[in-house]
Amino acid sequence: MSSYYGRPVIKEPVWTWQIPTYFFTGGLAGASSVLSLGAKLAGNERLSKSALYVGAAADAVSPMLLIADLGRPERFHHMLRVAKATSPMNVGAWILLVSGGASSTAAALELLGRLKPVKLLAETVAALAGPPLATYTGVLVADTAIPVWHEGRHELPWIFGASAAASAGAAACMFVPPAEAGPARRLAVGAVAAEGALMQGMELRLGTTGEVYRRGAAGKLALAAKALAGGGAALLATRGGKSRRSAALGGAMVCAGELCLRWSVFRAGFQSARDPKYTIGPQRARVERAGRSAG
Amino acid sequence: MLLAPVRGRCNVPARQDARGTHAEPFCLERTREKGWVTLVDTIASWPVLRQLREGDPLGRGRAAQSPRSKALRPRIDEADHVVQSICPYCAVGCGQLVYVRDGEVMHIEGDPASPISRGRLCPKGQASKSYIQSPVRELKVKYRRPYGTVWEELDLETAMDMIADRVVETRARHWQDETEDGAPANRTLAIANLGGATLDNEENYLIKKLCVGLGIVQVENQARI
Amino acid sequence: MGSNMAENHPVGFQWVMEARERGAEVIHIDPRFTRTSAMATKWVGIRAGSDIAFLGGIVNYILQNDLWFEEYVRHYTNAPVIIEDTFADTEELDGLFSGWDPEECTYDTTTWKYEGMELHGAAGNREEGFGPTGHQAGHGGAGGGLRHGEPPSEDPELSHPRCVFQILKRHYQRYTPELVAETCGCSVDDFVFVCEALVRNSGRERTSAFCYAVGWTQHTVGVQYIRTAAIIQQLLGNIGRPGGGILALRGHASIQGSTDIPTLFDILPGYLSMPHTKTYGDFDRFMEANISPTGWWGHFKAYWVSLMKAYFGEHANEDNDWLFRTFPRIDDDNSTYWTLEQMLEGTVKGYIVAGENPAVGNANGKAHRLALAKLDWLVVRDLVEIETASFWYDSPEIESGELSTTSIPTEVFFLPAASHVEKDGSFTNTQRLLQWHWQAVEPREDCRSELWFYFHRGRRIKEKLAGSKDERDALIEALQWSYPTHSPIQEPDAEAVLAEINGSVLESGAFLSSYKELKDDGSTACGCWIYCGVYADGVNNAARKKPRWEQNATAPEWAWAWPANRRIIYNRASADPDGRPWSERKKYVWWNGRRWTGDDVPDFDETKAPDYVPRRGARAEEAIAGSHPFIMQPDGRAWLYVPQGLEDAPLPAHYEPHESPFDNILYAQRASPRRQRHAGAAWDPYNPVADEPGSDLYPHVLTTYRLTEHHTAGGMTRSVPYLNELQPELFCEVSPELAREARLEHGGWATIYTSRSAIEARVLVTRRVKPLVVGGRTTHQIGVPYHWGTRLLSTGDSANDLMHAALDPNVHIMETKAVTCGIRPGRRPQGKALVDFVAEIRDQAQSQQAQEPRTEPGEVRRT
Amino acid sequence: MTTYEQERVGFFTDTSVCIGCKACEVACKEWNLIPQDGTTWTGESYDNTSELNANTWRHVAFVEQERNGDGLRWLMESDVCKHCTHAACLDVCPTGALFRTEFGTVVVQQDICNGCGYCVPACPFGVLGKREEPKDGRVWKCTLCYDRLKGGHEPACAKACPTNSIQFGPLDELRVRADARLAKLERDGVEGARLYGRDPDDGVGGFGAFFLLLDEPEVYGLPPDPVVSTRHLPQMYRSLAAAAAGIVVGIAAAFVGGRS
Repeated sequence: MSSYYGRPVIKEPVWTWQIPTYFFTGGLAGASSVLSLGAKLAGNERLSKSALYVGAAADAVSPMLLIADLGRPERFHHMLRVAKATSPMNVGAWILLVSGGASSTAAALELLGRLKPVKLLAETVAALAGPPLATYTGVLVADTAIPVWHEGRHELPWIFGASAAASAGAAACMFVPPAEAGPARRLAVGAVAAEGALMQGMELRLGTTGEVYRRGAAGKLALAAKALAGGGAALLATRGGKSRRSAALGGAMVCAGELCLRWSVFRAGFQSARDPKYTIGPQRARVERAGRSAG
Repeated sequence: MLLAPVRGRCNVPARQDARGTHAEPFCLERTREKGWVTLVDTIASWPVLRQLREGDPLGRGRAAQSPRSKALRPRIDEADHVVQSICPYCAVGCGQLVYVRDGEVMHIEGDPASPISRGRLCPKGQASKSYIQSPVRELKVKYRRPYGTVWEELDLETAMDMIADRVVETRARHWQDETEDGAPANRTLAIANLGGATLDNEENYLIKKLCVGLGIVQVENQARI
Repeated sequence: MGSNMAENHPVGFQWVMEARERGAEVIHIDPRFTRTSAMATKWVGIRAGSDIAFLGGIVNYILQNDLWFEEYVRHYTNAPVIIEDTFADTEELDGLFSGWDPEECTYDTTTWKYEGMELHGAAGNREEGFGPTGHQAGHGGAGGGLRHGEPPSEDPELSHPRCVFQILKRHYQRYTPELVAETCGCSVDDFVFVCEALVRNSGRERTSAFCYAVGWTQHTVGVQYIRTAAIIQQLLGNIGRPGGGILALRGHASIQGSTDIPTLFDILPGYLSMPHTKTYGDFDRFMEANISPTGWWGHFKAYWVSLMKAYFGEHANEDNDWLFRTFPRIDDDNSTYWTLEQMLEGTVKGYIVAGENPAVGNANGKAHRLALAKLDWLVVRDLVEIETASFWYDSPEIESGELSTTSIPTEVFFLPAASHVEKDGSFTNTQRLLQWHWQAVEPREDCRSELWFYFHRGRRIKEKLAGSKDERDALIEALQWSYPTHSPIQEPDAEAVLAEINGSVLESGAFLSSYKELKDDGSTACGCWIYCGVYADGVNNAARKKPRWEQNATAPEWAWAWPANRRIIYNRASADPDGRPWSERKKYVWWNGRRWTGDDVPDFDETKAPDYVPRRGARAEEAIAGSHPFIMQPDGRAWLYVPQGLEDAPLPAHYEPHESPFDNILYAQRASPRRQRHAGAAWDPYNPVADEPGSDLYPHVLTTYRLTEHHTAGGMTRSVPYLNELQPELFCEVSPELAREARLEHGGWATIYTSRSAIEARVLVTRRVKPLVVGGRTTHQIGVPYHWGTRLLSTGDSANDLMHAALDPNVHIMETKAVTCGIRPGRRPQGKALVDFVAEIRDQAQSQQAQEPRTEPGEVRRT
Repeated sequence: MTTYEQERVGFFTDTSVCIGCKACEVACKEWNLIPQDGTTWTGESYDNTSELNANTWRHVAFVEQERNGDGLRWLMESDVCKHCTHAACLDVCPTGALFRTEFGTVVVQQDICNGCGYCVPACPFGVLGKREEPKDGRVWKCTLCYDRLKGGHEPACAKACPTNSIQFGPLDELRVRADARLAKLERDGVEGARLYGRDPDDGVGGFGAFFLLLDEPEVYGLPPDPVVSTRHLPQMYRSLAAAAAGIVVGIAAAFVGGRS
């Protein structure tokens, strides 16, 4: 395959550490809001409260991370200058605004113990905004020219969603006594399992494009993600219901694993962009399949 | 001698935000006046609302245009005057337009009127403005005394006087009325002058004329390389 | 050939591209495959320094196959002229022409003259331009020496064995396609392709042009390169016609102007000869020597006297021979490299350098820098501090310890110069077009134009010498030196200088409109006769900027071309002897029955009919027949054969470069016998050549060149950030084969060395450079751009440090386009180790060479 | 078909007449006052610019080829932002800094861009870059000289180009011209000539700045079949919705699962 002195055809992202971290916190926030409302509906106030706080905290950190990554942080509010359906980031900004606003309101009212109906409304809004908040980042990365991201567009929202759910469940396990953390544990364990299957499936489907998940930093992070999340989930499943300490450790491991997963996806994008073969190869194959000439 | 000035048509300062050093930190379009009316205007100019109003629902076109973009004009329209010049590099002799504002060259580009170049320029000619405004361009006389180790400052007038003295003295000391064979020479072989191919005809004329007058025969330029 | 037009004249190249798109064949013949080659319809790679063999082969091809433009050759060239029987050709003398003096290393060119022609000027008097050595001062000079416009013996049938046509045929008969291929390293097929394309595209209906640049001039036989092309173009009828010619693509904005209004030692404005020390001070004899009885140079005196009036005004008059007695005299050679030698010897005390960077731009840069350190004082004028100004503290010689700052006596003045937008003035471009550039802004701080510097310096000197009784000061006192000034810095008015160049009638002050109005009685003044008319009626014609879309393709109202705003010179040749266009397609200037007319200003007496025959005793242009277009020549013909005016040959012969790895396949005489050398000079050592022992230490051919992104010695581009990012570093181009052989790594470093010095460069391995098989032996060529030096925004070694200063004898230009060198992987030694490294190889080579010294037939070996 | 307030304009870059002089690069930098972009010698033929990015909006690629029996070929191509009909950078820009001008071109508004960097990996040609210089941090790319267009001047690069390799004009006109040019080259037997980005039906809806190439696009560092990523956005949003629903279902299941 020819290329121009082996130089990349597309650009690597310019995003730094804040972005994969935000993928994690955003997911955590989104899924926690849902978990919180679910617990409330199920009558598990303890879990609901903890998840609410976790979600609100994650919601609060998220914009800070995003703003810190901006080339012009003082212009963060330009994100709301337009309402742009074609931009997952713009859509996400609006979602984050809604989710963050709702969850922080809910958390504040919870803390103050006032205005119950408003709190409930806020919790409901946060829970509605939660699922898209947890999954839109998958679309955000998929909606680029980075082959491993774009080609993974079917799975990425699912993977990010599962990862979010896993981290929300795991985080709750860390703060809620085992007795009341059952749903969170099940969520974490189930989500880790789902996410593992999804990742495997995506890698397989992507073929050559997917090989970046086995190479370099992305590969190492993927491995770490599997080990930590898998180990954590196993710990939660086996001892999480009995030991507070194991639940905390297992929860922390799953959270760390999910963070690694986001980092792995993030790094995979860079690797995929850097080597022109990932860009040119599939396109060339497409051209040849279609029997047309390039251009 | 200058051409009729090309006057700008808008109020965007020519050198504003060219390198992005002082971009306006605003999103909603801000105006100087205060008050409710302005606030309403400000909100009305919010692109999200303009998206609906201006038939650009996806916000990818005119609704997203900022006031600065709307008012944008080429900075050469702000030039005080434009001067027709000729590229200083090779001998093709491409036409240049030199745009001047406040006594400084603001831009140089090709002169479309030239039958030689038809407005086109090569990378060197195109970089003429960077050439005359080079960060390493010297603006002051520098003087190194015999056996000196550093450049020293020197007043231009003093330098000119010293150089004139050197010529007069060297010429007097090393004047040759005749060659060894007794042929008339009327010259000094102790002074030489180099350069001319990058200079104007008028300058070359004065150089040769002065050298003839002074009996300096070693007058040479790049044609010899 | 000899030009890389797409890279070095990109905007001019638009016209070539346009022609290509209209179906023109564009052939590039060059040692390297360049951006020009990439655009050409055909590229032929040849060995650097072998162009005359290639061109001579074309001449032979045309003659052997009877493909010449018969009517053009018969009437417009000196093909029928019979040459004196004293003439002997290189075919007879194995590479020498008749008249060779091995002691003096010069030719007695009287052996080359037309039969029956008296040498003009008293024989043996060694008059300037007329001496037996053929030294020519003025371009196109006052050569010839015919008593009337027709040579004494001609053979219209072109069959006389001593007629130019037959001599030409014999001279080139061995330049066969096979020999060309063997000498140049190209294929026979490629060579024949070029010949066929040229011939196919010449004749009545079509014309072909040659473009050249310093790839042709920077050789010890540079003038002869161009001469060979001139022979081809004459044989094919491609001179004086649209789309034809031999086009010099010059490298500096006004290098043409600085030759027309010369800052050159041997000529005065308008190519008038400088008086020579050997002229013994007699004005009449000087005039006699320079006034050609026939042809346009018959007006020499009018031009001279008018120039003296422009220079000295009322001080110059008939009674004092227009101050001729006190006018400075030159020697055979007072050119740049001679000055360099004088500097090294300590004769030159003061040096003024304006807008040139010899420390980087001249061959053997090291010698130049060492020479600068011997001066008493140096003035450098430039926009930036160039290497010529900084030699005393940051030259490679300071680093190597050859120079030490505290022991350099030179007093250095660096004066910042004004740029083209900070002053008014005119540049003369490569097609003789004077184009005015207006001042746009005032120069800042101490920056000043050269006009300012030379005017005010002259003014101060005149003040200091005012009232001097010394004879030597008479001329400077007589010098007319008052020009109006403007602006607070007292900038002289450039238009006033242009007006003086244009000239005027002294009594009335009326501006002259044509050089035809110049008088030899002192009633007119003119600073440069060929520029006369640029300021006609007080209008600055150089500043005409009528847009191209408001006039025809010749664009006569854009600026002003010398002479007489004529765009194609010798354009009478665009019509047949009877004055009819050669073809409708190539119609340009023609005789309409009453006068010459057409798309351009006719380069002919407008009313001279095609059938005009000069009466006996007619002088100047009146002695030129109506069917002879080349009016500057004494016989009105283009010269296939040059009987006088050149130092080194009446006909171009292939000689090897001064330094080359090969013997001359054609002659026993290897290189031009007449080349100027500095034999035995320690500052200019030479590599052993051909099969000399020691030559294997310098086995490769080295050629230098320029890149689009930079300009010459870099003074005007290494200061520009945007350009330096495009070409940030010195590199050398080598073939993959040489890279393998010499273990050079792409992207790594190489050290290239000659007897003079060594430089380091990044290695660019490219298939664009090809090994060539010459004389059955594979040779490698290395290309190095020469833009870098120790200073400014991008730095690097100077390729010119590798070069020697052997020169062309006619024009004293050095041979930087073909020398020999060695190459090694890795960076060069630094500091003193560099000097030792170069010396070690040189000493080894020289000691080997000394065991079996080689002498060429034309050379008496001196040690 | 999208309509523009004015006639859509663009570039037709005909590489068959490009002499690789880089006047376009310098003209662009001079006009747009772009910072210097490093002085690295690459050894990649005469290309020391290497790529388009925040500080290089025109990039001349140099490709040296030796083909059997056909001698040497030195391809030169002045690359630039394609001003796609369906521009991913514009689509994904969250602030509206990138917008479609009245000339149909795609421009980053420097008073709006907050340097989120989303457009950088979105571009299938790797055109955009973030300027890392202190106090900037915004994304920059070719504006097709938006300011000059507004004053009726042609873009700086097209104006400078000595051989008219870069042609500026109304896109429809350029397409006609390009078709004629291709036909001529094909008649002349020029091997490998093709138009790149001329086709309005390609993955980005055709380029506003398209090319005539003499070899496969990837030889010049261009993608052979670029597709605007937002073409699949509806599909992605569907996945998003499904995954979001999946979270709700999953969490519900976690509660329900505990009760059984």
